[in-house]
Amino acid sequence: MLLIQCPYCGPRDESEFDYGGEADIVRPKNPEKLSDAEWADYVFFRTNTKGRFKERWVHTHGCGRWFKIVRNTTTHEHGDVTVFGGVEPEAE
Amino acid sequence: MKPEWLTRYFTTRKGRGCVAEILTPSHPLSFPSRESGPDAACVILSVEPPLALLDLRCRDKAALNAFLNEPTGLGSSTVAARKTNPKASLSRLGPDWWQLRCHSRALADHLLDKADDTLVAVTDISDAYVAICLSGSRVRDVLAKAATIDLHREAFPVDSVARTLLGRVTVIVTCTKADSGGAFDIVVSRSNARFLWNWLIDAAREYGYTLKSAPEA
Amino acid sequence: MDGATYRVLDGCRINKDKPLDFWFNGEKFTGYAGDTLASALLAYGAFPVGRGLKYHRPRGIYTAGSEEPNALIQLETGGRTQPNLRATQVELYGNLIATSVNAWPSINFDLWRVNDWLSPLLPAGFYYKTFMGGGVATGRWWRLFESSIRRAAGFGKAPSAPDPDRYERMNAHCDVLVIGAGPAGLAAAAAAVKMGCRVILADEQAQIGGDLLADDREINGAPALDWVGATLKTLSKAPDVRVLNRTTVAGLYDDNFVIAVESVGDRNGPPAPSQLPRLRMWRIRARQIVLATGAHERPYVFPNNDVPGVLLGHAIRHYAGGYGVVPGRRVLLGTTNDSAYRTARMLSEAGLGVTLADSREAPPPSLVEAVTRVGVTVEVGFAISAVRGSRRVCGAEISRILRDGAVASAPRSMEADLVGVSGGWNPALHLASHRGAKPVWNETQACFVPSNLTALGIHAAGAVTGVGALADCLDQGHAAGRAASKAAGKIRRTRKPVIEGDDVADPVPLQKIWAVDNRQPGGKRGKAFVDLQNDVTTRDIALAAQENYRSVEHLKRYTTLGMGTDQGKTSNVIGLALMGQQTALEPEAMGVTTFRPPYTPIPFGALVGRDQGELFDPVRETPMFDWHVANGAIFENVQLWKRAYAYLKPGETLEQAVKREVLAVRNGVGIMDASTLGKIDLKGPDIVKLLNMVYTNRWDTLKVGSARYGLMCREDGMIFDDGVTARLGKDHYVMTTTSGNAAIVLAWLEEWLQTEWPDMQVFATSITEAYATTTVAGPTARDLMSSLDSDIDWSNDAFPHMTVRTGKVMGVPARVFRVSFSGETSYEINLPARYGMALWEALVVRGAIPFGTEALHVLRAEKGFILVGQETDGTVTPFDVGMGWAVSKKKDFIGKRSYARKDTARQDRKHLVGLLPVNKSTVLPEGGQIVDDADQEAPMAMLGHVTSSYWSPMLNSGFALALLKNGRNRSGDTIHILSLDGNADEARVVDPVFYDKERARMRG
Amino acid sequence: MQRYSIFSLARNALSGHRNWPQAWRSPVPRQEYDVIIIGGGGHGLATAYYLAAEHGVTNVAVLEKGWIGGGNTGRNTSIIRSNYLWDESAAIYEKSLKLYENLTSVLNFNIMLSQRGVMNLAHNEHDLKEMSRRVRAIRGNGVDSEILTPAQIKQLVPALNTSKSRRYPILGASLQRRGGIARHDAVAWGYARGADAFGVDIIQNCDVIGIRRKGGKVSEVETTSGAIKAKKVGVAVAGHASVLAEMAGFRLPVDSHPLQAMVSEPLKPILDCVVMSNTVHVYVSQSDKGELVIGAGIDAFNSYAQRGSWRVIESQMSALVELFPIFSRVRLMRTWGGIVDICPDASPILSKTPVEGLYFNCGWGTGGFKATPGSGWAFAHTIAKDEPHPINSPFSLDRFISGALINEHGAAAVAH
Repeated sequence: MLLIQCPYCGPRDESEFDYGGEADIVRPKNPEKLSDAEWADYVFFRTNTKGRFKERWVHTHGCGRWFKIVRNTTTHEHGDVTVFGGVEPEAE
Repeated sequence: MKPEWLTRYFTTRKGRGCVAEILTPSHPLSFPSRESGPDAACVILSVEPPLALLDLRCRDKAALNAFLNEPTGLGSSTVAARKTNPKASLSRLGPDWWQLRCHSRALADHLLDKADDTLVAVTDISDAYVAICLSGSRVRDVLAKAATIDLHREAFPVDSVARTLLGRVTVIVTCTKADSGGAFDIVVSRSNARFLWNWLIDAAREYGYTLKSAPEA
Repeated sequence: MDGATYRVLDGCRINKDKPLDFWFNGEKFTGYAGDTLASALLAYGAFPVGRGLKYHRPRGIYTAGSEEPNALIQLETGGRTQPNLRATQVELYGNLIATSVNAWPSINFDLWRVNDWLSPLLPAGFYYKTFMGGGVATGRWWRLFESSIRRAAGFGKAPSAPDPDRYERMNAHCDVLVIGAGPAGLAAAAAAVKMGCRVILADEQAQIGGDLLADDREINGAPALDWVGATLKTLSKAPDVRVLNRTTVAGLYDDNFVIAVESVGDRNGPPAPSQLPRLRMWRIRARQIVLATGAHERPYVFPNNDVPGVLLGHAIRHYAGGYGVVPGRRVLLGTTNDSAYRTARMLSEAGLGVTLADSREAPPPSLVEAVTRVGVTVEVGFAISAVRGSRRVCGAEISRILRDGAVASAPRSMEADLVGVSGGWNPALHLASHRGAKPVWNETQACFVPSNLTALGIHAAGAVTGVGALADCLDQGHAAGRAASKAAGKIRRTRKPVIEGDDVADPVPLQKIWAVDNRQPGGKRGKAFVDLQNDVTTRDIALAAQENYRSVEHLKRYTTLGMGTDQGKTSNVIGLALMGQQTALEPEAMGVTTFRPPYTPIPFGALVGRDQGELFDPVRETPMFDWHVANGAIFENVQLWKRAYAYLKPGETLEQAVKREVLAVRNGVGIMDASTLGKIDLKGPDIVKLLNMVYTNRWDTLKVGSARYGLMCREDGMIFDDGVTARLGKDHYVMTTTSGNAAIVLAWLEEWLQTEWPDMQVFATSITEAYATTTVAGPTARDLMSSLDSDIDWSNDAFPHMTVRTGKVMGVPARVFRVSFSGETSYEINLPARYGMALWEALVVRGAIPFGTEALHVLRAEKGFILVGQETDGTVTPFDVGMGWAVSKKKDFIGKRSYARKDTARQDRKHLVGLLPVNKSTVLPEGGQIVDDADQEAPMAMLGHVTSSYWSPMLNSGFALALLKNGRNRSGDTIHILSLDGNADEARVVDPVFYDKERARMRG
Repeated sequence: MQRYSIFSLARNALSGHRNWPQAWRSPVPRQEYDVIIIGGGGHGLATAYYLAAEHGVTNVAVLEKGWIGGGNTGRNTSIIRSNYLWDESAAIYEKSLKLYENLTSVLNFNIMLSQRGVMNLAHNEHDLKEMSRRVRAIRGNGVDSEILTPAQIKQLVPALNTSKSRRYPILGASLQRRGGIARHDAVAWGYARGADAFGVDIIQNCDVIGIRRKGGKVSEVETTSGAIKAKKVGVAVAGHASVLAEMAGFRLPVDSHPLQAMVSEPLKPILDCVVMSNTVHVYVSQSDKGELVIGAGIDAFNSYAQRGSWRVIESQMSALVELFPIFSRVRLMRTWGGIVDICPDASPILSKTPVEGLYFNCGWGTGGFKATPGSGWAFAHTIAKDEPHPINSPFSLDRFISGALINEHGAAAVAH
């Protein structure tokens, strides 16, 4: 049961978070210029890495913020917490 | 036909016959006080009067301080903790999210009126939540039956605030007193209030509990 | 039974002043407080207490702990019965009732023993090779035999009544969790406490001390139990230490999350005192863990080794030292290592005849001398090669043994009624492997040991690392305690205490023997059991190798080795080593099967805790809930909400109530509790930019005081929610969502705002529960609203359809939206939740008729309004439901690009249509599949399905909404709807709006 | 291949069972094969078997990185059913069920198929409507399915709590009588033995680390036991599909998740059919050895660790005891996990790929075991003919580009 390091609330039990899947998938700027295959690549296709994997979590039952961590999908070791733009984490 | 699964402590209010001109408020947790369990002082549960609660969202700390300082005397804080004084108490829940509990309705209304000329998004959520108080020698054990955060007196001292899960209900827990087992304020959404109240009583059965009488609804 | 004649010593665990009577298989016995059911039974001798799974041969108690394969019993009866408990783990209490399992008609006379005689026909995996006849519909044979196989298998019975006991969960946090309170664990806990840590020490036994409880060990020259007592006292005085005995640590998960089950109310027998839980499930988050779980003794295998009276050597010592019980007079101990000598000395000093067969050529001279001095006969270089007897041991055979366990001499017959076998030690490293770490093979100790897991915050100490000496256990324990404290961030200078154990001066390593193969002429033939519970013999392992089921996992699954309730704690290593001998692979290369939680079985109730019955799931109630309950409401579950489905007047059926409610809204005025609909408060300058991205239509032109309907889609273009959003101020909007999606839509907005458009200045706050919402709908709704004391102008000009007004209603600040799902003139009054009940009662008193969700669904369906989740199922676009008008051509929005894809753009997708049954009185079945030809062969060409179907009091006919392939172009066609009894209903395709097509009433 | 039967069992008993042949050989891999199947689970072995049995292609190797049947085939809850909503799903799962019904005699290996019925419970209005639609669509596709009242449910499963006053009362259920359970290991071993008898080489402990292409066409597979050439390569590696796709230079619409399952201690017969519930999220059946076999949903996060979080076990257990209060004192014996590959529409991919001669069979998610024979049969056809069979053409990789998804998630459980 993961103990996830929320950048704003500190370490919290996995049950307080929801999973956001692969990180750094950016919505294309003008979708109408994309081919169907390129659009499908954004909507459906994923890397699904075996090993160190950058993923998104949201602290649903805590501060409600989204953030990213890097987790090894074979050992579940995790760290390297980074936040999205807009709001900086204060020093605890 | 009352569904059997409903074993609630509630007073049923049949449609009263009067043609009331002015509406009167009601509270989900209104019922008489009762002692029960071998040692009634282990866990004391009581209900706070209806809240005057404002949800504050703001990314500009200066704007928030400006908005709050004069009327409440409280400034924003960076640490997940509560600042309190006789007028109000301010809890930080997230990097751009606070909740202000005014100890008077007038203060809340005053701030709501001032809301338009500030960068702070002020929303009245007074009726969305109900506050329950727990104290007594075994209160930390009762909460630990469902809270996964560490409530040890060193890990969660007075004025600590945490929005977290109590079992499957999202709550905001605040430590209000440290001595004799500690005292905690639990803010829960109105629709879950009765379920959580029953859950807390069931959790306290093992130790013994007292229900304090509800405030004037 | 006659007296407990085998209670020959004073055990340190039992209290002879407190005798306890109990019943086993209907006979009365007596034991003492502190006894386990097993020790109390053994006081009457080693008689059969169970039967093997396959051959149903009689089986006796074999071990003294959680690794017990044989002594499974059914405890108590009725609602409190528990199947498959191990007698070695049941603490004795007064009036305990236990019965043997898996034998018919009785434990001493079991008809299923016929399988033992048929055993040549029942090798491992025989069931894969037979029961295959029966022609095409094969399995006829199998079905015939399956029921008898199911009855023969299965050990205990499930309870027949619900469980009367309570269970609790408790979360806990600590710096250092020490698992196992033997010498190593106690030393570790003491060290961690001295370093100022919050410590939890857990042990599955009732008494603390682990192996030290087995005999007369000494620490620092004094009895070991004195050191145990002193250590416990220092732990109890420390502030943040919790000592949990009778607590089995069952699972170890990521980031050192540990689950452990404590027996609380269970200890002095059912019923547990009413408030106390029977069991408490501890959910511990430990910064660091010290694994001091010790090791399980393993046997070596020889023919007929399953006879009651054959036990593990160390178990005999535990029963003698701990409970004062030696279930035999003439004892034969077979060993491959030093640990059996202390047992031999203890038994001989107690006056029993003891023979010790040590398979090694040169055992330690000091040990041999110490035991021969007290009368033990030592047979050097010999091993047990067979046991005689069926229900009791009545003799054995020993043979000279070569290095690899092969027999080198004719067997010598031995007088014995109790046999102890000690083949070596398997570290109890299961918990360390729960996080995926593979154990490593230690050749000198001939066992698997945990790999170094300090990086994961797990420090192993004591017998679990393969060490045997008491001094090593104490040193490793202390070192692990300090290392764990440092890793947990608690650094304090402390002095290392002086602790010495009374170990052997000249230890000799064990001899690796897995099985003694007794093919010598005159040697006793017989099955040699590797897994005593699942009846897996050495022959079965040879067969698995022969048929190429050679991997350790194939061996386990083909022979069921280690798949019993003991999970192969005494058999796995021997099994894989014997397979290794067949395939010329060392145990290191064979590897082990995966150790999985739980370490020992846990009752389901302990996992559930109090999440049962009324507390199974939260119940969300609206502010007017009490009124609905008191006034005949039937409820439906909508996510966690309870929503009034309909209000039944006394004597009314559901259909009559719904019809009455529908007519009340169409002809008069009805009120509905809409508080469960999601309401999201939006503030900030960029709200329009957000709405334009999440909704399919444009929002730039919405004026303050106006409202607009919106469809929300995912990136695949499919509808997932809808609702009305109103503008209350320049930068202040309120968005409503369906009840089920309230949290999902708020999360959807937050996800996009935070991860994709962080510079968009919008704050979204849920106000769903801050406001009670009452819908007032019907032709006389305006009159009712006007009758209320309010400063709002209710006239149609001042307050037209799709607008919002704020003001006071009966003295309370309110927001009122003119939106209509019923198709009538309709107001949604939102006021602070505390006033919801009072307003509702005031409206009822003024003659408004409460209506439920079912009536609302008839009303909206008559209007052809879709219901997200019923007309849509995640595969429906706005165009499919005829709402192309709501899809902006110009702006981009989430999902728009998907509409240009080949399959999404095709014209013959399934479209929303109305259906009127040809026979007006039929209500078409919801979910009914639509076909053109009702007589075609299956699989039939199905063209769509009925999404909503009701009786319309206004049309006086059944009517339905449906999704039909190419439906938009099939208006007027007649189609068929299949029914479950084979025939079909006929219906005509019509426009989906059945009532008030011009929407005049709504705008009136 | 020596036939298995009661007679061969008796005959071999006389010689102490020392003459049974190997169930399958462990040959040294050859330099080249016509077809290489990567993945020695149920789907891979079935594909090899049907390539030989149906299409006469026997110069085939099955490469398995560990031991055959060691992946999801050996970790599922062994449930078999074909009660799927969409026509395309119903077709392939029904084909699978029909193949299962004769598999024991076809493979001459008892897979212990027990068609004891699969029951799906409904607990609220939304469930009842969803159930009605599913049962009618299933019947329209010629598959057996019926609707039960609470009284009929109680009669079939006495251990179930059908009282009205529960938090989520049981309002009704659908039942597929031909559904049931089978011994999962036996399915893998039966196909392995059958394929081996046709001359297929089953190579265990042989991990594929590279897929070579020449001119856009697959040419060679690189393994821990050296390189092996092949004209066609079929990939059936379930949770590792993305890893193999990456070797071939393209991505898949797949995420791999832990799927946990657990068993109780063995009990005397107490549950005679498979009971499933979405709202009170759990499903359970009783194995022939007496264990209650329990499962529910996946862990939310991506993982290849074959284990998941404890809270998933806790919530499954609360759901199980809510449905069966008498099981509260039965004990949990073992929990474990597999790696399931989930597509956005919860339907499989049985398709050609951008690389010529390379075919992928994945995306079965939590429904792989029940699909084993049908998947192997269709995949064999696709490889042999270099063209998908009509039964699996809808499950192409391109459907994610055209938008023709087959959404078996059903209505996104949204209540009005």
